[in-house]
Amino acid sequence: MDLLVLLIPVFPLVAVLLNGLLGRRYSHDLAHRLAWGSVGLSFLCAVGVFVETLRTGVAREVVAYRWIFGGDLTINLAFLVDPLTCIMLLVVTGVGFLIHLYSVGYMHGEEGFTRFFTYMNLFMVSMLLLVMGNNYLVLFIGWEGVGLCSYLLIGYYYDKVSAAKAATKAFVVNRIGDAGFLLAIFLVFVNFKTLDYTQVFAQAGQLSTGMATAIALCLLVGAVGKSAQIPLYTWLPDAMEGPTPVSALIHAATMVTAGVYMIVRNHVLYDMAPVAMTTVAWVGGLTALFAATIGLVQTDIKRVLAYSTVSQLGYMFLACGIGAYTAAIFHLMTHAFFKALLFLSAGSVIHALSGEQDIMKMGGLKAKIPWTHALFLVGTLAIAGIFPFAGFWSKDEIMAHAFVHGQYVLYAMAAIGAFLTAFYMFRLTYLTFYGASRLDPHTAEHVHESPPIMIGPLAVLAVLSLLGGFAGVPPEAGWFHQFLHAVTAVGRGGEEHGVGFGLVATLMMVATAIALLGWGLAHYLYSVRTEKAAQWAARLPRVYATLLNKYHVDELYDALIVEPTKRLGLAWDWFDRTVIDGVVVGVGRMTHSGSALSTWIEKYVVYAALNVVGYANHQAARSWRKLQTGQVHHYVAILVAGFFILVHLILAWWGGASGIGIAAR
Amino acid sequence: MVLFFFVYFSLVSIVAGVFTIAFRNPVHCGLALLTLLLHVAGLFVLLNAEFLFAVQIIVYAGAILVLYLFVLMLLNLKTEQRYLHTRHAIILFATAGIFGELLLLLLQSPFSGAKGDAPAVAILQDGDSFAVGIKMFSDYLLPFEIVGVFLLGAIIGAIVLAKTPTAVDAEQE
Amino acid sequence: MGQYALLFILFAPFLGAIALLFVPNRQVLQVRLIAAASAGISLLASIYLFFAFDPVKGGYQFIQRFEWSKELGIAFYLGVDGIGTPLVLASAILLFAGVFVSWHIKDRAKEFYIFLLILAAATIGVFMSLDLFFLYFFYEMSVLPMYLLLGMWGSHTKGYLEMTDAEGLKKRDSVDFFFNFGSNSKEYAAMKLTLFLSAGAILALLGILLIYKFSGLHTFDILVLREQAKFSGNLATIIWLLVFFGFASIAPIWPLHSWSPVGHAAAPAATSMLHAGVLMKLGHFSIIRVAYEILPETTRELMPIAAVLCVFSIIYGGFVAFYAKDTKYVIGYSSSSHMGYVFLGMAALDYISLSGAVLYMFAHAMATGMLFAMAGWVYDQTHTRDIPSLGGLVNRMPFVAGCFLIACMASIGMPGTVNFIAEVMILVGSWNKYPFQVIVAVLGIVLTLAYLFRMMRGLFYGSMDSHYSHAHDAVAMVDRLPLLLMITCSITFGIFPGHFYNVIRAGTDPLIARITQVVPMAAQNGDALRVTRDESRGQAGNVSPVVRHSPPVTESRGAE
Amino acid sequence: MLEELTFGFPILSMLLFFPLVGGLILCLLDDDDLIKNAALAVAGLELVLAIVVLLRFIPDSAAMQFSEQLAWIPPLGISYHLALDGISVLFVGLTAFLTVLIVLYSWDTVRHQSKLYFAALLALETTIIGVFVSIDLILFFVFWELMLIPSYFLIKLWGGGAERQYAALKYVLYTLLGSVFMLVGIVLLDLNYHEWAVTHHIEPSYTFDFLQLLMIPIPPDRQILIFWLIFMGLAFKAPLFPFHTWLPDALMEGPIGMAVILAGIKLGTYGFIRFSLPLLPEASQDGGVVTVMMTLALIAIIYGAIVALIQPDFRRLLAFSSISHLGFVVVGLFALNFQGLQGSLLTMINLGFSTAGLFFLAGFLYTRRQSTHLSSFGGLAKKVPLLATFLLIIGMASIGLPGTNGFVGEFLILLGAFESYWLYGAIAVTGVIFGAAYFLWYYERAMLGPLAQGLSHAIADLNGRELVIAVSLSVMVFWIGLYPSPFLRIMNGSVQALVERLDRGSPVAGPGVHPPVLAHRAHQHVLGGRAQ
Amino acid sequence: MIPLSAYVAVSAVLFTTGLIGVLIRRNFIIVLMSVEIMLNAANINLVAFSHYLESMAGQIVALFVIAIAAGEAAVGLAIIIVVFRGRLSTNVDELNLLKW
Repeated sequence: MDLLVLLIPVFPLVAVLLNGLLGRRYSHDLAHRLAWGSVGLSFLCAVGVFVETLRTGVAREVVAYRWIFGGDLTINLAFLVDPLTCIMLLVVTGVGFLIHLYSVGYMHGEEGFTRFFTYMNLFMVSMLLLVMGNNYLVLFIGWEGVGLCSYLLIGYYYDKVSAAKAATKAFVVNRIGDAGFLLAIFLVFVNFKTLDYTQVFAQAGQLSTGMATAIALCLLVGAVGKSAQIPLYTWLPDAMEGPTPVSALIHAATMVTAGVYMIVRNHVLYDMAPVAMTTVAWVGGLTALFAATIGLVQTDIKRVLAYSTVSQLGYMFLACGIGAYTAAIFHLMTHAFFKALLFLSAGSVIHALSGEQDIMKMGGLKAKIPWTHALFLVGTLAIAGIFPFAGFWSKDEIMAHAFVHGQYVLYAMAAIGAFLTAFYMFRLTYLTFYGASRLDPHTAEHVHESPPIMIGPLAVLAVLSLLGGFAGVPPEAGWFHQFLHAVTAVGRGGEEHGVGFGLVATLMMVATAIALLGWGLAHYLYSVRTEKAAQWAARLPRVYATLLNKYHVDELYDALIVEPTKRLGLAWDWFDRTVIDGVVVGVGRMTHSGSALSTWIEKYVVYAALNVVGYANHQAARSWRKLQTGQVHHYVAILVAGFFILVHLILAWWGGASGIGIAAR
Repeated sequence: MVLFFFVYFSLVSIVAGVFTIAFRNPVHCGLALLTLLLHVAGLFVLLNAEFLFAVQIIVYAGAILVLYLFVLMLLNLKTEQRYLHTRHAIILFATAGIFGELLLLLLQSPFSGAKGDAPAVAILQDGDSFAVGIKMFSDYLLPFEIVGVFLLGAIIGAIVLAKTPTAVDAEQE
Repeated sequence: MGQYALLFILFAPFLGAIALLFVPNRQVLQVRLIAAASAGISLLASIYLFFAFDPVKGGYQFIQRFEWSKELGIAFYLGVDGIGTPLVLASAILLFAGVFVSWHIKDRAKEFYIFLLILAAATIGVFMSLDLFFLYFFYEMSVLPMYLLLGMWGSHTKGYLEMTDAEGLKKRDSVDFFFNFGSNSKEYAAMKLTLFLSAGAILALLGILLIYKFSGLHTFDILVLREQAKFSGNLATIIWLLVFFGFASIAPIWPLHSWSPVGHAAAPAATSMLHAGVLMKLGHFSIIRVAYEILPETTRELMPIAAVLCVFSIIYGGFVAFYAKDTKYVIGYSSSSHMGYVFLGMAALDYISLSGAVLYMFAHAMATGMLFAMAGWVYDQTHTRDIPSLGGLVNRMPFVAGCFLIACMASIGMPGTVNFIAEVMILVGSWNKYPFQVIVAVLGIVLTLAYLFRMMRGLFYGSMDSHYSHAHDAVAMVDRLPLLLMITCSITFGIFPGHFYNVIRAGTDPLIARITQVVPMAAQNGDALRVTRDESRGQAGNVSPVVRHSPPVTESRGAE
Repeated sequence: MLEELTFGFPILSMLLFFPLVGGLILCLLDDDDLIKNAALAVAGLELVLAIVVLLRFIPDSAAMQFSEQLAWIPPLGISYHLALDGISVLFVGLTAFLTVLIVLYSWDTVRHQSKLYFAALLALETTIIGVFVSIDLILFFVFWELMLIPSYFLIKLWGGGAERQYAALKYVLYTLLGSVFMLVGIVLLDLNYHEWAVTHHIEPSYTFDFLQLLMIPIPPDRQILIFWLIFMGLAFKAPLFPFHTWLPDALMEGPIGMAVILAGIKLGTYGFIRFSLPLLPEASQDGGVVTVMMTLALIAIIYGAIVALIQPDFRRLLAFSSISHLGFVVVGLFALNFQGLQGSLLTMINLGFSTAGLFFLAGFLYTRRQSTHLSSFGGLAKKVPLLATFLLIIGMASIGLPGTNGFVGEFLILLGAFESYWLYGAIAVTGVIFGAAYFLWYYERAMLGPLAQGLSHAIADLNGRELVIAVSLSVMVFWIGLYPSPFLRIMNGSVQALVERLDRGSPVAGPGVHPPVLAHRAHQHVLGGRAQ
Repeated sequence: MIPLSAYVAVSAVLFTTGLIGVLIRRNFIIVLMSVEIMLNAANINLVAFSHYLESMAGQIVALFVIAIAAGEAAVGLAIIIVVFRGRLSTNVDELNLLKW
């Protein structure tokens, strides 16, 4: 069992190493087999682990090795397997496996095929570390690792400027969240002197509410970054620059849900911090609504899906924020299924259209690519929350919880969001598959259905989208809830809302009605009265433009953060060159001036003083030298005179009284 | 007796000195100088300095003066026409005056002092030469050697100076 | 044999000079060889002296005494202590190096060597005189050859300090003339040097005579004066000031320094080496010998004067060196700046700092000797000392450039050279008393690096004028020998300063103990200091005799 | 306080002087190829020696190991005292490792006077190793200063920039200015010992021996003075924030090899952890000191990162990133707790692989384009995929991606800082964001996007030698990132001792305090056997 | 007994005579001779003091004086010869190069 746990991330890791180091040496076929094969093996292991967990119902920790240690800090590279992890493992490896398979077809013939699979497998490794880690730091490895893979895969078409920019943006924005996450980790360590979940949660009760709030909010910053919530959501739509399987796997099914996973994992701390909970709920609710509005008018097929992803993630946050952790995970799972399905289908569309992504240039594809159409429709129905598709069950549960908890405003936001979701998803469907073809003729000739290797996984996902919701049936008491109960109940004292069936049924009705309303509106605008949409848009040009430009948030961030930072950089660079370096140069100059001054003094004071003396001497000598007659006699005469004087001096000096008796002394 | 000799030697010395500077013919001057030297030697005898007496005669009268005379002969100098300039008279008197004063000073002095370790009795016992020799080669060895070197230097110097310039030297300069 | 070492050291150059008189001017090689031989004997003897000096015994050793004039109390009295020994060694090394540096002098080589030998011998004489009279005698004697060496073999300094313009000399009546008065000629330099030093010497002489007169001891014997002479009050102050400023003018202390850079610049290389290397140390040495030994209390009171002036020396000299355009001016001012360190070390009156000062004298002798030797080489090759017009010579003369670098490093006190040790000792010793000066000194090091590197860059790097393409490196062994000798000394003693230090401490300890009246800490516990030093020397493995007057090699063998 | 272990064989002396001797021998050779091979052989053997030392090092021990001591200048208490402990031993290995790589890098990039170049490089290696193995403060200072000479010439003679003369002189002057103040500080330590020795009648009364200086009390106010004096030397060399302007110049103008050394081997901060902290515990914990240091470090982190953000030249960017990283190191140091110190130490080692590695890669770029300026790049990933990949790997290490070495160090630093001063830690965390921003933005503009104009001609990807460099760096990056245990074990003992020292403070002065036993306590530990 | 002052007087007179000779004569050789007179005067003094003070020092110095006189004569005369060779004169007035 322990071995099985360890093997889960090891398989993709081996594939990464083989493909990464030797990938150039062997054929693409071997490369992709290695890639999906390893993920498949991981999936099998995950299933094994899941079954074991299901059987024993015991969480277990597996330590790989001691990683960072010293002093009172010991961090192991260790894994925790509990029901939450199992769910995540299954979703990640399962969906991942399908997407890998799909990619074989989708990426066929692309430059850097091996590279793609290397990155994908690396992503799998990271994601598995993320969900399996038994402490915050292993989680963080995965957390940053998936960020890196996201960066690499968004930038897969690196020679496209937009892709390169999107990649950088994704990484940097994620980093902002990561910084928050790091702070949370530090706070946890400072308070608990350990980073292991089990120990932290066991001691959580000693924590003050303030500290719990601080930790929870810091964690939230991380989650917001990773899961693309307000205000850090902007990177996700841009991330659509990556290949479509990437969008499906990373930016829809798995990575972006890491924030949700993390919050649920830390629900013990959140439960202690009502303020943080409220914040989470509101962030989720706002995001759900906000992203949905933007999704209304987007024309890029993947962008619509991206905003819908942001919106759906908002639902999950909302669920977390009101304490419906199981519902959040449930929605996470179903969302993984149908969003992967939607993305992959969209990929199939794009594949069919040789890269065209603008829905305004599609239309009427139903006939040409029927399989894709059918699968896409399943996805749409699921996300719109139409009974009995998966999305219905999970979304409904969230909304029900909001209602039951008395969060009527949130409920209203969720409901409006659901309406909008249904609307824009069907808008997408209609624009893509129905109506008249708006394809440009050249593309139209080449439209073809995708190969089975792509359709196969789609079919599996479609089935899951259809049936996946039944794991949570009946609401609040389904198998899914019971399985997760071991995790979500920790620290909550078994407090559960007893919700009457009547209320649940009513809410279900309402939800379905809302979804159908959205569908209906979409049908009216894009199928029945196609010209109406443009008229409506023209009637509210500013609203339309604002929505189309995503509320100008990107520009706002640019103007408020990016540009000022660059300016600051330029200013500081100037400061560095002129002021700081200027001080240095100034010291040099001062030395130089000091030297000049000293030399001036040397010349005009020291030397000059001496020279003046010398010159005076010289001039005096000019007159006195007349004394030098050259006649020896004169010299002797002077000598004699001098001698005379000297003798008198000596006599005076030694005291005349004692006479000349020098020898006597 | 001693007094007589002293007076004799003194007077002759002084007169010879005056003649030395007074004669016009340099050779005469030389001869006067010779007289002076000999009489000074006599004074030395009076002072119990026999060794010095001998040296005075041999070195001064014998060697140095002969050197002078040789040079005089060699150069064949003419008699000076006029040697006493008027303005020199001032010098003469000034000098005489100065020394007159010095003489007075000297004569006023008591010349008293501690006696040395060489009283006349002791010198006379072994003779002056003996005493000089002992002193010279004990306490004054170093100055003696220096004087020796000095003399050597002087001789070499004289030779170098008086040497007739050769062709090689000229070339070097 | 061993005890006559001083006589060998002192008279070998003198005799060499005399011997040279008898060598025809044409036989240049013979002239050189004789000069080299006499310098070599002197060097060997001084090396012997250095290693045979017994630091444990301390005091004055190798004493030679000849009465000269009993009446006047003058004796030819030689002896060295721990302070004189290193300086004698330095003089001998520089003399030997100087002979080789001047190997290529063509103009009246014989006379040049004669004067050089006399100069060095006189300098050495000062370092070993224990009689004030002979100290002064040799001191004056060292000045005279300087005059001739400068006046005859010197070179004109073409206004590199921007001191003069050629026309200025002609304008006799203008004010400019005051500032340019003869200052670009070697005669000017020679005359200035001689006058300055003589003036200083007269002051010192006056001081010495006052000591002689008022000690009432009727002797010039320093050792006797030290033990018995007592001076106090104004008299002591006056004597001290006379002695200090008299000797400090050769040291030279700011503002009495102006003769020195000019003199350096005008002098031929070997002369500059001796001049900067040892002649200037006569000042410090004589101050230590006369003022410290005879007037300890006054020294204690008045030495702060030096501590004040040394700041100016260091900074001012450094600044002017930074600005000067003439290689030798740069080195000259750097010397005058570095002498400030010696004064600082002396002024602090501390065991370590005074030892540091003495060591620094030796270290500076090596470093500056190297610098001047190489500046001279460059000048010989290019006939200019103008830094801006030079450049790129490294390709022509890599060896010289390399040595120059080492010399610069030594000069700034790069660890590994003896200068570093000396500097550290000065800093260690002076901090308690003069922290401000220490900081200034430390900044002076940086300044030194700046102007030396500036000069090195100006000379050896950058683009070379095609004019100098004929310049060639020091290839011959005779040309390399002096540089290698000095480098070896600098580095060897930098890495193994043990014996050196012991020797110096043997000289400085008693001095400082007398002056400060504080016995070294270790000496309080019996003779601990001595013992420790002995042990440590054993550890360091330096050769040093335990018994006097026997060859060191046997000693160390015996000790083991 | 610290136990000393000897090795029975002067391996440190050998380690110390082997490159120098090798360099000198190199000077005797003439053939260019022979010189290169010989240089590589010397550097390689040195690395082997260093590895032997690392393998023989007893981990989890605070002892000073491989101790060698010889009296050098006994009266001044200066000795030739070498030893390694957990703090310094890794640096020795790092230096030897980087030197090998530099030799490899210089193989065909140094075209003129290669003999002197390699000799200078090896001499530089000796001096750097000397800095790390010296336990005597003066000996340390000796090597510290001697380092300037080869550095100066490496920058001056083999630098690529037009202003290399200026840069070389600036570097030397700057460093010298700082180190003379440090010398004064060292001297004050010695004088303090002297005073104490005099009052306690200890002989010899002077010492510069680190281990002995540790044993005596230093009054706190004097500690602060000494701290700032030593700070000058270390800060200028490191360089810390306001003293850094020589660094961009030296890195821009100097040769890549020198840049690798300057950026990769963190002598300045090593000085703090080796000498300042243990010798001056009270000063290091003084509120003012910590505040100033932390402030400077935080400014450095953010300032360096933001200035790096807009640099169009890769080397200048790296210079500022280096300043930023040093800020992290200092934050860790002055967190003064176990994690902070451990993290700083590890980060110093890490920078030897990551920042130095980036300089190698900058060098590869320079070889190809004769510039590291953005204007010569754009879309290069297409042309040189391997180079781009390694640039990304090592860049990720530099920005501290988990799984790479950078993360472990940075995490520990931040954790330590947060534990001690949460606000400082929190501010430092923002550096993580900027780090990613400046590197990735540059990477995006240089490597990604469409191929820039003028790049259409063939540009060779990494050749064998370059690949060896890049791969060996990457291996170290991942090794430390994923399995840092051997490194942590090596340093933990000494870091623990340091923390204890900081907690305890310097010995208390008082009448009852007996002088500690100054006798040299060295235990023989048998060659080949590990006495546990 | 002849008093010391008598010798001193004699020597003083002789010295003055020699000095006057040096000052007034133009012939170089005679100037030299006058110097000899002065030396002799000094010698008389030396020996006289030596005698009266009972010390040998005076005599010794007198001996040295004689030696020096010999040297002086030799060198001086050699110079005269050299000069005469060039100028055919021994007149001191003509040898006036020693002025400014």
